[in-house]
Amino acid sequence: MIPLTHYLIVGAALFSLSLAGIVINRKNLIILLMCIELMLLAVNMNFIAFASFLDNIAGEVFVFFILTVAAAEAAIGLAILMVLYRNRHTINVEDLDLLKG
Amino acid sequence: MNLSAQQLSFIVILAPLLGSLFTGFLGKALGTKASHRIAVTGLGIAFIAALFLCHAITFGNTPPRSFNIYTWALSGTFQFNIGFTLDSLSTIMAVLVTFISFLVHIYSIGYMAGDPGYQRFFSYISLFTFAMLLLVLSNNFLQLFIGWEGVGLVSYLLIGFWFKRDSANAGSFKAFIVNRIGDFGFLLGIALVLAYFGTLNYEQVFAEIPVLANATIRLFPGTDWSLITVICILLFIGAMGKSAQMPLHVWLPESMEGPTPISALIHAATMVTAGIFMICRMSPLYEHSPTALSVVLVVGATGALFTGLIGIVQYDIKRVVAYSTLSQLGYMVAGLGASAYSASLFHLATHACFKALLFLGAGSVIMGMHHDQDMRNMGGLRRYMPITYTTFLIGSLALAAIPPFAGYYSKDAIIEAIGLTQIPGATYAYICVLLGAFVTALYTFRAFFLVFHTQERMDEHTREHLHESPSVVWLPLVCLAVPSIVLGFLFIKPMLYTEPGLLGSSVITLPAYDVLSKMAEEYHGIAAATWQGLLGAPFWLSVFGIFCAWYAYQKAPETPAKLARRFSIFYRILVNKYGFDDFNQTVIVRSVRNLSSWFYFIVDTKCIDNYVVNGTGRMISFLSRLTRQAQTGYLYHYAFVMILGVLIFLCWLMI
Amino acid sequence: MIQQFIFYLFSAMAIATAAMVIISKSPVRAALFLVVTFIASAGLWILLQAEFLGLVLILVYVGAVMTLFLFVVMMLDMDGIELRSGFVQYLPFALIVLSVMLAFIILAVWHTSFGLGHANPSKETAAYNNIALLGSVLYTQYAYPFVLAGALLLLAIIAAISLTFRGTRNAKKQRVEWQVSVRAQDRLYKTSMKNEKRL
Amino acid sequence: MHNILLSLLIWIPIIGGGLVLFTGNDKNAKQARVIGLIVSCLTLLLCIPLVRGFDPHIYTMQFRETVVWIPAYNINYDIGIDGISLTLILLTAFTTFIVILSSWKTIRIRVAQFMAAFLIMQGLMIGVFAAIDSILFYVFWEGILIPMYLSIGIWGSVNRSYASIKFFLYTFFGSAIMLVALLYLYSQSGSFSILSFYEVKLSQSAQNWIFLAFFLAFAVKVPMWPVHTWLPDAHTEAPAGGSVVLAALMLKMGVYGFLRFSLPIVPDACRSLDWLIILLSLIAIAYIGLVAIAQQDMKKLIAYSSIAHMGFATLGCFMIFKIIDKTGNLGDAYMSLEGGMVQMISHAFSSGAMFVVVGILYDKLHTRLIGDYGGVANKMPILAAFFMLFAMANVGLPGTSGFVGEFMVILSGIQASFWITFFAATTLILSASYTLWMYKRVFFGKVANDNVESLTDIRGLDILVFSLLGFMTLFLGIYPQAVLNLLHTTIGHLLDISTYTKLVSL
Repeated sequence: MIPLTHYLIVGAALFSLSLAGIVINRKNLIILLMCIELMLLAVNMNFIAFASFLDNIAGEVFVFFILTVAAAEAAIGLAILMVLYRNRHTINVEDLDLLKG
Repeated sequence: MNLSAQQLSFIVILAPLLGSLFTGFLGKALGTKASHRIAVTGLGIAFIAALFLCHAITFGNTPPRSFNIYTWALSGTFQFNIGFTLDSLSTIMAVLVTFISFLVHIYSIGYMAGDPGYQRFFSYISLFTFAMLLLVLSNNFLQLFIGWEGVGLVSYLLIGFWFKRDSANAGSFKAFIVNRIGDFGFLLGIALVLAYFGTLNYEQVFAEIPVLANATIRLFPGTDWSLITVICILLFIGAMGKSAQMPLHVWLPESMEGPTPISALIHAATMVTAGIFMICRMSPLYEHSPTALSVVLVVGATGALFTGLIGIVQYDIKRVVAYSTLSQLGYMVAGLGASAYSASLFHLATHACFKALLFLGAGSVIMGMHHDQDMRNMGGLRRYMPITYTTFLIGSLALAAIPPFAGYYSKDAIIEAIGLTQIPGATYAYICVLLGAFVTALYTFRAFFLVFHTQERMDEHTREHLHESPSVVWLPLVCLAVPSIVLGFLFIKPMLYTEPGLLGSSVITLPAYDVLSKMAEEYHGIAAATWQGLLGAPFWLSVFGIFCAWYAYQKAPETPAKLARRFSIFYRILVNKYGFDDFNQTVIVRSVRNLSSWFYFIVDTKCIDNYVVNGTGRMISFLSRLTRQAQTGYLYHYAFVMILGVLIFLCWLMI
Repeated sequence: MIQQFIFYLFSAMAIATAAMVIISKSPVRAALFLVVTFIASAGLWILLQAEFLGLVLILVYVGAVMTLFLFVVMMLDMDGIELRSGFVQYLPFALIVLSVMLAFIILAVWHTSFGLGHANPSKETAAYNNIALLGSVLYTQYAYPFVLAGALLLLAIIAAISLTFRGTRNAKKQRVEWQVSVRAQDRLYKTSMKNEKRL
Repeated sequence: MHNILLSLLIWIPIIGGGLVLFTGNDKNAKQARVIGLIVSCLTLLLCIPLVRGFDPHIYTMQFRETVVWIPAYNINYDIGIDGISLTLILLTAFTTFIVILSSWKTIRIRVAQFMAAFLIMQGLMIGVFAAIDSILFYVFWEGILIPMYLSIGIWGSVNRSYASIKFFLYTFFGSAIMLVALLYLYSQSGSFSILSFYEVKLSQSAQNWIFLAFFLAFAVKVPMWPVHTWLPDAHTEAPAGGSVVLAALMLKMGVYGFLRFSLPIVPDACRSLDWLIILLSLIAIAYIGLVAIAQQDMKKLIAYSSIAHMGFATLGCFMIFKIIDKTGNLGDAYMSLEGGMVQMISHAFSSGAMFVVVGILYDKLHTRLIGDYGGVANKMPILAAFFMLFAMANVGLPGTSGFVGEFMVILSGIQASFWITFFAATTLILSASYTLWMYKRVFFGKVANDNVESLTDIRGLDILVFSLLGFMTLFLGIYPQAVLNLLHTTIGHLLDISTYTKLVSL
């Protein structure tokens, strides 16, 4: 029997990796988006593990909704990326500083 | 006549007000003739009613009374009423005011003819009469103050009547401000009265005096002053402003920028005597404060001598008369200081007549001279203006206190009273008023000789048009000349030496200061008094003054210039009026202006507005400029900070 | 025993591919590695008896979302764009973040099992049906959120389309507002022309 | 109708303002003016039953209306009036009427919006004076900022944006802190009703903090030195109507706040900190009076004189403790508070009228600088006569309304301390100096230049406006008892609760 902790550590590893990914990939917007997907996956992992061990289906319902939102987010995020690329001909994060104060 | 005293008093006070309102609001529609008719009628009615009133109260057997008309304000424990007091003091003043005002109204018909502000002028002087009557008839301090400021307002308006002239505007402004400085003290005095007596009603205040006679007040730590003294001196500051005592006298000479009838009515006969009247009214208070009496005496005597001296070097005919007014007011105030209230009031009445006469006479001369007021351009006018000449001479003799003219009796009584009084400062005051008698005669007859005798110095054009003034102008002169002659010997006995006098119980003198009763003991009829006067020092000083004037200006006209060269320092001091004007202008006015611009530009604009208020705004925008550096706009910076935050949060959770 | 094996296999796969996602040079390869991560995670989820979600993860994520990622990566012409510079520069920091994060979480979960450490999921009976259970909750208790989720997806579709749609070119269509607001002088106007010279 | 009279007074102008907006652009300016006038007349007429129905002999709130608004926080739509509110409501209705008449010709752009702004402002202002629930009060209080901000920002002169922002930030800053105090009081009393605040017991330090919070809010509004600098700018830039409302009403809100909140809610703090307000009031009177002398701009000068005159109102409100300490008699303190109230009302007439006059001159010559005028009395004698009346009221001449308040405050001040009176009485000299010096430079003398030469005198409507204002000025000066009657019982009650300690007894 695999204890809960193991699942949680897998989740933690995925989460930490995605975090590190965000730090490393300061240029490529697409990989940043992927890292976010990975982060959500790590969260989902924890949800499902707890749902299973607590024998509470609500955790899985949560994951269901998170998947929905993540899908929507990915779709819109990519759409924005497309528009951005069309307008500015780059997806280099360092060129995107319109918010500079 | 079956009118009660109360109804009469209403008529007295409302008739001028109605006249003023009619001419003021409907003047344009009514036209000049109807306007002055309304105003003069109003004043005539008021004068007649005042005569009846005075007759009933002072000579008749109607008892003096005080009554309230309506409650002005009621606030907590304090009640303020509008009401009248009808006693001999107030009714005599009312008669005096309406009489002079009536004559000035008539005179103005001629003097102001053709002026674009004709109706306005009549409205103002009627309004003035109303305010003055309000002051005089009041039975409480509030109404006294209302009238007090009211006459100040009309005086301001009338001095600046010809508002196109800058000098008139400056004069009116100055008059108002200086009066306000006096009122500042006056109001403080009233406030103290209210705080300690709990009421502003004269009767109640006077009834309380014995209780509070020894009360003290601590204004500075460690000093206890007598309450009554403080009140009296504060009230006297008000009187100094209104009655132009040194050093608040500076406005009166400049008030001569107003039309001459105004100078006669307001700045000689009535308004400036309000201070005298007020102190008479407050005699129960003043009698309890020898210190205040001393102050009054010394200030008055100083003014009597030193302002008179300035009159000697003036060339503007109106200014000469103005300085003589200052000097005579000094006499009256000094008389009050000596507790000779009746004498001062007597002098007030006679002075009102002969000074109004002199002013109106001067006005007549000025009209003849086509509004030239410089005496150096006059001379020899007696040939052209005989009536003016005669009346002016009567006025001058009255002013110089030559018996049997009115001025002699009243002024002599004051001088004698000062000589008799024992309070501190009496000796100084006595010397001042004695010398003042000489000075008075000197400047009066200097003006008289310069204007009416000596050779003719006016230009050809003026000379051709010189003629006697119209009847509306000389008629009041004659009307005033009569009391200037007879008022003195007719009234000296009932006024001063009868017990109780004409003023009856309206003025109160403590036995310790009662100089008049001492004088009454030595009074043996009018003839004796006149004869005695001829032997006294004041008379001979006056005669000597007249002689000097005759010698210096008629006989040997080069003398004044010689003397001026010889005593150039004194001459310059006199020409500069002891430097009061310069002092006010350079020190007070300038420092107030500098202070105010310093406050405005440095403290308000720069410190508060620029540094604190806008500084806060600048500070915020500076800080935001700093903090916006953090907003690089790079996604990974935000992400990085987020991660950092998560890590810190985790650390915090774990440790 | 087999469960342990499967667990460690899929865990290792997920972690390794996740690491590859973040260090791979080309986005295409990153996307492909991410696909593998998802598949491995799905395996883990199935191990936890969340069969439905595991399948959804594969179908939706691998099938749809990651495909979308790949399409986008290919549609953008990313040649000649230096996107990986600074890798070495940021690596140490990434490692620190990674290790600190990991250390903290492991520290947090290692000693405690939330009282569930040895709880034996008791639903391993043959009758257990994850889909039915999920469905019965989703359509009853969470009906409104479910509908909302649907609406959200619809919104995402519309948003994505309207963001990227640039309008059809060369399409002929009516402009009603122009037609309505036309005035007579727009339709017909007189102009003066020079007379032609007679030949 | 009596039971909804107050609501009508609040909402008729606000709804009327909305209606005016519907007349739209300036093509219908005439309609906008007429509707505005009708609405303001209507509110003025509604004041008649208000006064007739008001019983001056009881101190409880009258015309009370209570409707539950937000039950969760115990917030109610709770309105009612006492003597203090009543006089200020009457003043509001009258002033708005005057403003609409005086803006009849001078406002030519966005007339509808202008009328709407001022009508809405009137409704909100009446709301402020009638509110018993503190949140309702706060809503009205802050609501006024919007139309005022707009009226300065849209119809103001050159530097209007600076002035309007300054005005907004200043006043908003103060009232935000007041909200904190209100919330604290709510936590203590469990209700937002001001009357329940009166009952709540508070420790000295809590009272001090609440006092300071209220003080900031109200001192900015009054305004007191040194938070006064928004007023000259706002006055200078505002249109004439805006200046009138600012001077006549908005400043009164500050003093009203002191009377409604500070004195009854934190009496012990007021007692221990009264020296602060007395000091600042005296600074306002003497220092601001001096500052006014240095002004070159007519509106600024009047604005500074407003500050100086409001100093009397605050002085009157806070001298009561010193007076009672000194004389030990509650009755002696009436005059101080009532003097402050009368000063507020009279100041509305005199300075409001002076702003109207300057507005008329500005409308013709487009300058407010004193130096650009001179000899106006030659060309505009009627205006000059009216202005003289109002200037004299400003100077505090007896017989005009300006005298009454100053006189009462000065006279009661001496019961507290001679020196308070001494400095307060400097206004006699200072107000005369700045007012009459300005009068002299603007109206007297020869016609200064061609622009002045081109002036024509006021007519018709303006004369009506000035006659109304002049009548009020004189009436109040000759018979102030008319107002004092309304105030007396309320002031007495206020004195009672202000002198009753609220410290928690241990």
